[in-house]
Amino acid sequence: MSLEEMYREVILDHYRNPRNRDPLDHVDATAEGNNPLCGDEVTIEVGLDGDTVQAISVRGQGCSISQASASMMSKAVLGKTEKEIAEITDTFKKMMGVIETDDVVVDEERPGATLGDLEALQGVRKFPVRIKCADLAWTTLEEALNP
Amino acid sequence: MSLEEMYREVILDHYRNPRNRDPLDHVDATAEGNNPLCGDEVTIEVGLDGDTVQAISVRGQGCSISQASASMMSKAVLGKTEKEIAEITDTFKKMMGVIETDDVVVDEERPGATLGDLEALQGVRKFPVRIKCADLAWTTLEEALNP
Amino acid sequence: MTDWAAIRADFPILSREMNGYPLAYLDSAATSQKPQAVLDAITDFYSTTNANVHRGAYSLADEATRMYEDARSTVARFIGAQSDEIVFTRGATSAFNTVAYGWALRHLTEDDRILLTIMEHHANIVPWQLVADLTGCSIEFVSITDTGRLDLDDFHHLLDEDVKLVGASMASNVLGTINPIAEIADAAHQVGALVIADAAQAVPHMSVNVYDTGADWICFSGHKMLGPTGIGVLWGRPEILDEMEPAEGGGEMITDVRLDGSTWAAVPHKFEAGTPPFAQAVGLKAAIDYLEAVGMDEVERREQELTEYALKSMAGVEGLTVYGPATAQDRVGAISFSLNDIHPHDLATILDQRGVAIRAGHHCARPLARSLNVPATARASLYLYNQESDIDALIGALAEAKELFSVA
Amino acid sequence: MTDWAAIRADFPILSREMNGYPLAYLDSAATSQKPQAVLDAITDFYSTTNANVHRGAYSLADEATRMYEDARSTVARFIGAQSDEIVFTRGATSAFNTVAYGWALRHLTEDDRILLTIMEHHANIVPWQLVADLTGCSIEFVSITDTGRLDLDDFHHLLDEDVKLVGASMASNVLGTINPIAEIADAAHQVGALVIADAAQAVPHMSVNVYDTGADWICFSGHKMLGPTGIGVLWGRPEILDEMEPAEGGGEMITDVRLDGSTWAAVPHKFEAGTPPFAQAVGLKAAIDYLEAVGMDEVERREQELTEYALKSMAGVEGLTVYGPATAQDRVGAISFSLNDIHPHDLATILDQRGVAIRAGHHCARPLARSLNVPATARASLYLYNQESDIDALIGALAEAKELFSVA
Ligand SMILES: Cc1ncc(COP(=O)(O)O)c(C=O)c1O
Ligand SMILES: Cc1ncc(COP(=O)(O)O)c(C=O)c1O
Repeated sequence: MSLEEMYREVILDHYRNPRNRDPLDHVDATAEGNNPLCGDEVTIEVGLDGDTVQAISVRGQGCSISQASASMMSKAVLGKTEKEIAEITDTFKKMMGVIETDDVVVDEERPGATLGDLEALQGVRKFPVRIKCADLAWTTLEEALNP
Repeated sequence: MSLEEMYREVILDHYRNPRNRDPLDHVDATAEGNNPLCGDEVTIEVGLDGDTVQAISVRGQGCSISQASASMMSKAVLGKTEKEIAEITDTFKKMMGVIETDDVVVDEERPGATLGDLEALQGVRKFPVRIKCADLAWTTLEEALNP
Repeated sequence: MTDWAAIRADFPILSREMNGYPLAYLDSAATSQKPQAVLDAITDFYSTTNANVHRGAYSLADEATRMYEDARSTVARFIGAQSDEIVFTRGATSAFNTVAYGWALRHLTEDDRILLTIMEHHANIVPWQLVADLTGCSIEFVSITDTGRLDLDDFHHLLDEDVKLVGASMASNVLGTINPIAEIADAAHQVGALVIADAAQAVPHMSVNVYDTGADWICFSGHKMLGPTGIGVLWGRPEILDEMEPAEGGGEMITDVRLDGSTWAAVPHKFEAGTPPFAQAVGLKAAIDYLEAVGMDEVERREQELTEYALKSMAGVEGLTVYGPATAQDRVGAISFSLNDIHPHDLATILDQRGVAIRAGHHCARPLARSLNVPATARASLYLYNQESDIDALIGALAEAKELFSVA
Repeated sequence: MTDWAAIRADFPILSREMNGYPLAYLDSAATSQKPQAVLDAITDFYSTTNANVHRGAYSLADEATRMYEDARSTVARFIGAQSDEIVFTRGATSAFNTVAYGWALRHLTEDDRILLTIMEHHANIVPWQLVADLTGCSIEFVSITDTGRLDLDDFHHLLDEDVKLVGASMASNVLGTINPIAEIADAAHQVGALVIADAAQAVPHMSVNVYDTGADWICFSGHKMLGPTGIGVLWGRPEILDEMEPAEGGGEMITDVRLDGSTWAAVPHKFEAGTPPFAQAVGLKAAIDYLEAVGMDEVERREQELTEYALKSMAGVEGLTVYGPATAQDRVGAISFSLNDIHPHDLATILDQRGVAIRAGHHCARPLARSLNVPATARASLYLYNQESDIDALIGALAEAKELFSVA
């Protein structure tokens, strides 16, 4: 298990320079999530155009993994339809081992290949205690979109 | 440790034919005692003439040791002054090991020699769990006389 | 075929001598003995994995948390429940009090009634008396028949819409009687009452599925089922646990604590204030693993066999009266009795001198003792590690007791 | 001279490796590790003497009862109290709740106030919030100074005749601060308030005499002082315990149970409903025997030495902030800190990879975290079995963490 695999440069960048933090003027869907064990918090606001996420705001506090995951997620889902987002979420959760899978679509070697930046979170999988941190934003987004 | 030493004939006699059970018409002092651990109960009523116990009633329910001790006690203290009773009580409690002593007055071999029938309770001393049973009536009498 | 002699050999204390005789431990209804596997599980946990649960971001704490939660899943599976319906408490008594403060105190009023059976253990009486004292609700008791069974006519007679809670033991620790809990629960639900079942003498001795009982809450203790002291279980229907308030406040049961109030964690954590008995949970899991390896059906069958043997042997003792059902059917192996006019404490002392450990007293069920009109009884109670020779030792010692008391 | 290396060797878990490194256990404020002597005492008890206490008229039960009561006397002597002032509970949290339900619920009204310090653990906050909810009384918090000490001016300012209860920790589990409990108690008594002291971080680490504290109740946990989980202690002044109502109802805490109400056993049994954690009491006694063999003064001295070493080493780490007193004087070895912008959970994970176990979070003291304006801190906490090398491992791993986080 290598710490370097978890604390990749791109993760620390998102932690220190989180994207899409500005509150939205018009909110169509929102949810708050927290991880009572470690205190991580995330608040998500979504602006919809039909079923496309045309604006998103992700704010919170917590460890680098939870905050970076939230920031990267906001980038990944912006402009996507709810169906596309469900697919990304599914792929992400499979990569993290949150959803068990023997789905051949996922590349064994690089199960996050379709996720771009988010693939950097793969290293977290080796730290079971921290998987919930990475997952928090995603579960919260699901709640916002399917209240 | 011999059971026969504890369950002497005189004890079983007092258990089955308890003395001085009739309620008194005139009660000068009274107390109730119970042993919450095993449920033994004793109620004592005393009629006084000056500081002499001229009447006593001892009622209760419980094991043979508690009830026999109460019955024998009622015989032993009837007609005695409070001072004499205090002495008998002291001797009894020393015999039972309830009061520690290296008092030479007590005959090492027969510490209860001055107690008559009550001496039969000596065998209880070897059964620590049951000493409280033997002691119950005496402690209750003390409470009745020194409320 | 289970090798019962091998099972007995798993319990270190049972090879002990007592007053010069082999120990015949016949007080398992008070507390059970522990197999080596349970002792090892506890020692191993403290020696390799001990860390406070749900608190640490380090591996040791994570391991400890997994083991604690794994114990919860084991308990859940054992009684046919889901993990998040299992609340770990200090013991059965604490489980009752959790419902008393978390539900009854906040739901009952002067107009409401609680219906209990007269054979309840104090653990399923006194908490409700405390609640009655604070809320003004009243309590009534269902009586029993001459054969030591619950008087169902009386139950149906006393049950009406004012009854908001019915408390009944699944098996009596004094009479051994197994109560028809599903029938009781059915009737109670029909008038809108909830049902709390005392499973302290049931879960250790038979296969229990909480949903089959029909009860809304079930309480039992770890120490009576081969597990350590200091842990018990409250099971509750999820929707009821959900709306209950916590009884105790403290760490780990909150989502947030603010100066002007707090918000509660999800069930079951809401009910587990402070550091839980996590090492005891690990021990309880080992106890359940042990029981499951034997098989609960097999445990029940063996205990019935022993109970039958005991009842038959006791029937042969002149002057002996058994309180409770006289046959092994629909009863567990807690057998209360008296012998002539020999007081139960005298009996216990005499038996003890022959290595036979039985209990004497009101067995924390004074209302029952009063209704039977016996202030105290002797009780022999059985578990899977007992054998016929324990019962033979009991019968032999009873004969000696009669001898001793025949003098006068 | 105490042989601290030999002491460390008494704790089996401390020879464990963690992620390829020697385990540096720095989370004793959450729970302590156990010496072999404590594990042996528990195993021996179950293997030779296990029987339910206060219940049996047979020798085994008598032995078990004596050991349980002997544990009570040991605890009493350890804190300068009498045996019948010692109530065994599930833990410190349960002890607070016993006072909340047994005293506060029945004594406080809308007009009354409870005064707590802002550095209290949730265990000394949430029970009072539950009481406030039921009684309408209000709660106020005394703030702290910039150096992490209790603001005594604020305390005296907030204290008036409406205050009926003052709750204060003897030592903070976050800041390490030792509070002047005798001075607090004195002032509280002058306005007629009673005082409950949280001794969970005090009794394990220093010699405590309950009467010297001036408090009316004191609460602590066995598992933080080398003992097993599942047991804690409530000490109270006898005249106060006497007039308190029991919190929990059940067996063993009654003198009689009648259909229309019950009467309570004498203190301390009144507060010990049901089967108590008797095996855990035996373990706690072994823990106290162990601590007394080392000597509490010696334990305190050693911990001060280690705390000083830790504070000095941490002062050398650039970017590190310590919350709480910066010197070892009037503080215990619970040291909360942060490092640059590295979140405490990241820190804990990184340290864990080097075998260093520290805690990260709000440490069950969210009001304090809010007042410090840090949602989470890292915390290293020390006990007698730690050694300088544990602190060196911490410092080394902190440097690595900075390295890792310096990339961006
Ligand atoms: C200061 C303080 N008070 C109370 C507690 C609560 O103790 P427990 O969780 O053992 O009940 C703790 C420990 O968590 C503590 O550190
Ligand atoms: C039927 C029954 N209910 C409740 C209890 C209480 O269990 P505990 O003392 O472990 O809390 C007991 C055991 O004493 C029991 O036999």
